[in-house]
Amino acid sequence: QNEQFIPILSYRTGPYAVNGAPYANGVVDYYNLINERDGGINGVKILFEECETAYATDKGVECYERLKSKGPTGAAFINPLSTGITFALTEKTATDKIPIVTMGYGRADSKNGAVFAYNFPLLGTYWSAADIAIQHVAKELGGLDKLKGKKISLLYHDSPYGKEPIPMLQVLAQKYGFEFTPIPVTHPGVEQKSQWLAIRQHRPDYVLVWGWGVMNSTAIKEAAAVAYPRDKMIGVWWSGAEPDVTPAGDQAAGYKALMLQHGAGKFPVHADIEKYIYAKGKGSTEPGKIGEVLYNRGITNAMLGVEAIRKAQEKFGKKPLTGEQIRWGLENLILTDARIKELGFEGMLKPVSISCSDHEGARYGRVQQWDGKGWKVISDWYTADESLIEPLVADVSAKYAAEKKVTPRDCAKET
Amino acid sequence: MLYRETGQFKTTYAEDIAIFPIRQDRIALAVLLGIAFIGVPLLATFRIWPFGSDYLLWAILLPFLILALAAIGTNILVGYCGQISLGSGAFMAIGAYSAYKLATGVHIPFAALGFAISIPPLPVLASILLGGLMSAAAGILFGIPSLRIKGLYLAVATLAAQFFFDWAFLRLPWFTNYAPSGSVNAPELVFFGLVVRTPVERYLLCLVFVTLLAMLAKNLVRGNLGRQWMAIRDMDIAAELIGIRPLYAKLTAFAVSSFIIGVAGALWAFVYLGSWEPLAFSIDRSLELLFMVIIGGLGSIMGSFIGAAFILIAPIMLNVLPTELGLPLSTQTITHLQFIIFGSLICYLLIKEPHGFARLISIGKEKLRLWPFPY
Amino acid sequence: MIAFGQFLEVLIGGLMSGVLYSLVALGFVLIFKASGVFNYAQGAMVLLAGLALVRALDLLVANGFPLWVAVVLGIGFAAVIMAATAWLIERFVVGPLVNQDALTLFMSTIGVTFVIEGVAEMIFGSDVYPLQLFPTDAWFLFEGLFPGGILVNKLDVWGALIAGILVAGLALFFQRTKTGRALRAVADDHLAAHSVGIPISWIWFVVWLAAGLVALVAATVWGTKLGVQFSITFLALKALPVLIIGGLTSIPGAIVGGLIVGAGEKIAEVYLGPSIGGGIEYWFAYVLALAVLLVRPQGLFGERIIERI
Amino acid sequence: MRAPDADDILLQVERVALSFGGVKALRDVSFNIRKGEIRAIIGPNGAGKTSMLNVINGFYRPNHGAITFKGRTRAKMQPFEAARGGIARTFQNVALFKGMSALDNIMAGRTLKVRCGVFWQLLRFGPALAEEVEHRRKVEEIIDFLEIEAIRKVPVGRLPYGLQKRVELGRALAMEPDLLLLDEPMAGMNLEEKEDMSRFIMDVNNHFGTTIALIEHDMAVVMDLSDRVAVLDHGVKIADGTPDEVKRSQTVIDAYLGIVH
Amino acid sequence: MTTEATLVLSVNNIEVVYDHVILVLKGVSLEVPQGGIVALLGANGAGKTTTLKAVSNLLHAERGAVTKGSILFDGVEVKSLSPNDLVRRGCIQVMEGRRAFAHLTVEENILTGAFTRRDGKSAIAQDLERVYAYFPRLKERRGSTAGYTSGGEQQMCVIGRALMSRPKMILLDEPSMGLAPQVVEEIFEIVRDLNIKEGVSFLLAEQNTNMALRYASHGYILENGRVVMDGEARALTANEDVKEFYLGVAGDKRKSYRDVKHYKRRKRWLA
Ligand SMILES: Nc1ncnc2c1ncn2[C@@H]1O[C@H](COP(=O)(O)OP(=O)(O)OP(=O)(O)O)[C@@H](O)[C@H]1O
Ligand SMILES: Nc1ncnc2c1ncn2[C@@H]1O[C@H](COP(=O)(O)OP(=O)(O)OP(=O)(O)O)[C@@H](O)[C@H]1O
Ligand SMILES: [Mg+2]
Ligand SMILES: [Mg+2]
Repeated sequence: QNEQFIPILSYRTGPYAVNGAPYANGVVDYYNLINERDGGINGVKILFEECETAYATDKGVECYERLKSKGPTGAAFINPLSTGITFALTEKTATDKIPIVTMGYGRADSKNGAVFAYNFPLLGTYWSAADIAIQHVAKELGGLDKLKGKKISLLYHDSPYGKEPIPMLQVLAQKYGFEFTPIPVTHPGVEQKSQWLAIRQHRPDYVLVWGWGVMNSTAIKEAAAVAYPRDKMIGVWWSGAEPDVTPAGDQAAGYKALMLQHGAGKFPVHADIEKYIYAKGKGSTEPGKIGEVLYNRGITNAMLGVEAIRKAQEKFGKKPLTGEQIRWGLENLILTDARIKELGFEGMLKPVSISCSDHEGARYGRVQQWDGKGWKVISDWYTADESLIEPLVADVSAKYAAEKKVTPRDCAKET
Repeated sequence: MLYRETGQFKTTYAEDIAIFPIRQDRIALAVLLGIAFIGVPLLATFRIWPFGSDYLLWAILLPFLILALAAIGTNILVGYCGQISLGSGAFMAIGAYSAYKLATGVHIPFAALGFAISIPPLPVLASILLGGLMSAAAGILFGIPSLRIKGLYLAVATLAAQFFFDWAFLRLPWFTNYAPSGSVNAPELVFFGLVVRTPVERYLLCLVFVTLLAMLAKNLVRGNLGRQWMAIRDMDIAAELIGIRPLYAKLTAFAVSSFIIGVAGALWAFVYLGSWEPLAFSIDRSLELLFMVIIGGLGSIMGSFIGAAFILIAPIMLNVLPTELGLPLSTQTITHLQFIIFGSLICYLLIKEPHGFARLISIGKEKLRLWPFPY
Repeated sequence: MIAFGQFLEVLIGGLMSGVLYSLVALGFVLIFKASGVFNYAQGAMVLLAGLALVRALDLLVANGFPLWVAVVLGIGFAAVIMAATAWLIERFVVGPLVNQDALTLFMSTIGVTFVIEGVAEMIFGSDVYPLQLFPTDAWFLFEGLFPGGILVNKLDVWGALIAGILVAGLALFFQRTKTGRALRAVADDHLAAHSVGIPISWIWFVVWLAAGLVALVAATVWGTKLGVQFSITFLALKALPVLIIGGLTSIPGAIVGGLIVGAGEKIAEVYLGPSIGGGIEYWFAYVLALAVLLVRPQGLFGERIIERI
Repeated sequence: MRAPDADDILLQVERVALSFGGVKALRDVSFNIRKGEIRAIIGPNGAGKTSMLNVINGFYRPNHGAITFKGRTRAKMQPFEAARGGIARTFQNVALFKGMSALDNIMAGRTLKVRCGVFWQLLRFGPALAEEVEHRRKVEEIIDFLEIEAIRKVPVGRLPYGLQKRVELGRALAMEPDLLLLDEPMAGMNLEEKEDMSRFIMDVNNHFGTTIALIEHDMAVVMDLSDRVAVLDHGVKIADGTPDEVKRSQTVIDAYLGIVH
Repeated sequence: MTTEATLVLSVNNIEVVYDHVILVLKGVSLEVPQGGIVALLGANGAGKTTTLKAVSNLLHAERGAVTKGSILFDGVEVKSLSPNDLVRRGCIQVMEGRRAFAHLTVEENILTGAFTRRDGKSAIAQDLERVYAYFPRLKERRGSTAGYTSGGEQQMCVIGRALMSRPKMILLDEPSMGLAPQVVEEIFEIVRDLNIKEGVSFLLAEQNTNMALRYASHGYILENGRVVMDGEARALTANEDVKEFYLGVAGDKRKSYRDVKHYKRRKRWLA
């Protein structure tokens, strides 16, 4: 059996299905592409299975247990696609020696690979996102010093996901002297009237939106209802896809959101997907939806996983590998511009370089704006401010290590 | 012929009021306990089918045991005392968070008064039991309205507890030791110097808890207190007129039930989840528990086990089956089908036997007794 | 002055959004009044009705029908779907469960919820479908008096109007007609109702159909507000406190309950919320309901609970 | 045998009035029950008989009036007080605990006699077990006495009406009451069963010395069993005396009996 | 007994099982002729109520089922009809245990009995007055919530409710229970009245054997789910066993309840 098993935790039903489905489609299509076009990763076919979590933590845990030892070598890695599930699995995956790859979500402190040997919050944590958002606000205002005395609110999904950026924003508020108000929205977020009435009275200069699923479009609609300018709202990269704005119709025009490097649109890799998958009728979505934001995130995520396996094969041989071996692959993964171009992701992704001490690998972001029909990139690249994030990461991850009796690795000695 | 009590004479009342007055039942129970305590751990240690991987232990047996315990607690309140509650999830949460606080050390500063209450971290076992007690205390508090509010009105009113505690554990950072994400981690499970870590150890730990508490619960419901509860359930006015105090009966039911649910909650958090957020104890959990006791059988301890098994396993089976059979269905379709079939199954069971599996079994036994005659 | 204007705005907004919950609560009341069944599936029925409507509409518009024709046909189609649902539920679920206790019936409707959710999404899809039957922008009243004016959402006003009309009609029906009386009899004692020749199956079909149509109305309003999508099912949980404050058996109670809950929770959230962490409206509504029940165990307008030996 | 003592009054009800909205269920009714007697209360439907019993054991609170039980005078009874003081009753519409077996129903009647705390009940060991067995023995005596051995373990919801009434009597007896209030114990029984029931009532009265208040519409039973009869009509006591006196009273014949029995 | 053509109701050898295992009726047959009054007698638990419920098709709601035999009402198999059809066709049951609709007023309760009628408001109003004439007590309490009325008032209410449907046949389950003696007399007078004037047939489960046999034309005695004796009412009244066990006349003088010395060894015809 020359197959590498990869589990896919997805949610295509429940309140968050609208966002979960396009993402999962991207992932599935990319794995299929590798199998169809390349005959697998260096000849090792990818075997994958989806398991529905409905964004519920307990179902996610069950899925993980169900799939973790499938295939000849067990799960290569796991993408829970939910910060809640990530928290629940962090300890388990470390014992089972299966990497947990959380691209653009998950626990921000797990960037510290010395403590979190198996967590990989690739391409950006919420702390990076918070910093990038504030950088953009500052740029619109005309400089970081202009932040002083401004009011910035965070409208967030009341779950570990929504709460993650708060400590970082508090740090930033202190540093730049703006007034920061967190405003929770109860899951799933269909009812935000009082939050928006409060916002109308409080009149913040900017509202950051850390929503998911129906919460995003409801926020935009309620903002319109209280006449809060949409272009003063900045969503995180999980609040900046098509399903978040289309239900709000014209009212969404002007709304801004961060980009996890990529946005919507088609790139060379999409051409391959259309050619090898959709032309053969094996696609998992309607062709019209290829290139949507969350679809693109799905293929990006899948690609990073595949490249990590490829990297690990360099060291351990071209055969199905264990989670532990793939962790090495992840930890030594370096994607240069050239390699990214080769893979067909040019323009979607900046170089990535993961190491023992930095499991994030890259901290870039841009801002896009919905013009009523499509997403337009409106900013240049930002890089999250390492000097602010690093102390926080060190602090929180040290606490975790103490609580869980984890002895941090010495990254200097890792190869 | 197999299931007859003929020839088994009881000569004392004590014999007649034993847990299982019929010999066949006693044997069955002994076999079951034997398998649970010895068989399963052995198979799991030597990784013999079906325990080749941890899946069965981790994802089925462990949650089954803990949820069965919670279902017993729910059954005491709903099934025995007739107080419909949609707040069981909240009481699990209270157990879990109290145990967490106690195990990590409690510190309540009364800044204004110039002193602070500090309790050093307690051992895990003490934390779990005290967590249960905290839950019992909250249960008593939220049970007080039941003296006035009845039936479905009470059910909706218990949602106040559910949503209040959901909120409290989410929003009051003190409960989560100021964890930025609001997600907390269980302490290391040390019991009298032994560390519980592997699935088998966890399983045995839960099994001990469940067996002990189930026995105690069974004792209670068979005794005078149990009869008081059932009297209140069946006709509270008449119960009062024969000298049962509704206050006492209802609040003890709330207390005992919440205690058991609280312990189950603490186990769920510490032993099963390891790391959790309030969503783990949401209204869905409450409904799930209610389903377990109704499908299993109101007013039946054994029913709670069967109900828990059914409600836990049926959806998983429905979800796994199409993949195992290799049916070319998308996950989406499978999940929708799972919903449809599971919902239908529940309706079907309720129609077939509104009193749940426990009644089905007792009818079955009655049939066995009459066998081979139809009535 | 500003503070008062803001308070007024929150109050009005709260009252209005409470009435929107009443739309969902009404469906519960109908069924409870007529059968003693606490219908958890009401939220799912709103989803089903909304999906049927919006998908039919999309299809019709795509095929070149003028909008008003499409709307009429779409509503007709959704109504047919709701009728079929009512028939199936009566025939296969609550019908066979006649004479069982309230808890069993309640649980069976949760089973029904699963089935409806599964079927609805399987047939009509699980995306978000925008619906725009009512205006959603806002009026700003008294701009002269208060800076910024007092915001009143047009959709809320529409919702309130519709709810008012529904309530008046349904209340008349229950109090004044023979069928209304029969419905209340059925709720009291299924078996005795059988014995005097009340055709329970037919009555239940009618009531579930009525609840289905109320769900359809709720779906037009809520669909406009949220887009038709799965999360609509969560409305059921928001409608419950409304329901028990008004009393499970009272149709006007649903409106009054809505007003109380809406105003109460919004004011609490805006004025109390920030000081204790926010997000309190969910439980606040329930605590409000609990407080009302402690004073009147049958809700404000519910039928007295009979205790007699 | 039974020696009702004319001066030994167990319960005295004085000028009790009770109304519900416009309905006056009781208007200034006074009467007493002597220790050891069988006291019948009769009257047309809706006369207020059941309401009277409800007042006596505290389920209704009278608008005014006084109740003296065992020498203590109160404006109203508390249900729990009444039960503890030794008042037990059966109900007109059987009020058994439907989900429990006949045995458990009767055992529940012994709640007030239970001494062991929750802790011992939890362990069901030692004193708790001994006590449980002791209660069970007492209850079995009652079961024997009422001849319901065969249905011990049947859930009472399934029992036919007549047997339910008997179980209910058993539950009341299990309380070992001083005063037993019976509300139409023989409704829905045929002659044979009425005879049995009469026998039980007299035996309870004889053996245990229990005082009994009895509501019944079967005049033969009332006249044969009771020592004294009180007659209510529209909430007013219209006659009180020995069966013979009552039987001959013209007011009673007009209001209730119709013909002379 | 009578020829097929004139039977309103014939029950042929039915078996009833509750909960799939509890066999209650073991082959009961009985017939009610057009315009007859048939009494069904028997001890507690004999199966009288069960028989009536089998006829009115209310069994399935209590998890019971007729597993054998057939029941014909007016020549139609009852199994194929719903309880509502049966009432429409003129067969109504008065259930035992005073099942009034607790939340409805007395008058609303009585009016629900007219649910199946289609002959207009005035006819119904007329019948309502008739019921009030039968039971003046109900008129006094017409506006009260039925759940709070006295036991006897509820019983009258339930009987009155059944009369409102203008039935061809009434299944009366213990109508006299809990009623004052003169009301009992009245009830039986009403029965006779309806029977003679309107030709309504009755199947009467009753414990007051004396009364029942006085008014009935036929009687059946049930025991343990079997018919152990049947015949003309007069013949039954004359039967020595019936006399002793059901009528309470030993020899010719009624015994006093006080003189019942020991529990009687019941005589059973079967079982
Ligand atoms: N729902 C039920 N489930 C199980 N058994 C039942 C049920 N209803 C009645 N029975 C049994 O059926 C038998 C006959 O009961 P039924 O009520 O028909 O008697 P009955 O002759 O009407 O008695 P009574 O004069 O006391 O009313 C009884 O033994 C009873 O236990
Ligand atoms: N809780 C109550 N609310 C309103 N009215 C009541 C209540 N209880 C009793 N009544 C009324 O008081 C009157 C007396 O009722 P009660 O039950 O005492 O009569 P009873 O003498 O027992 O009659 P029966 O022989 O019919 O049982 C009745 O008219 C009844 O309707
Ligand atoms: Mg009475
Ligand atoms: Mg009967």
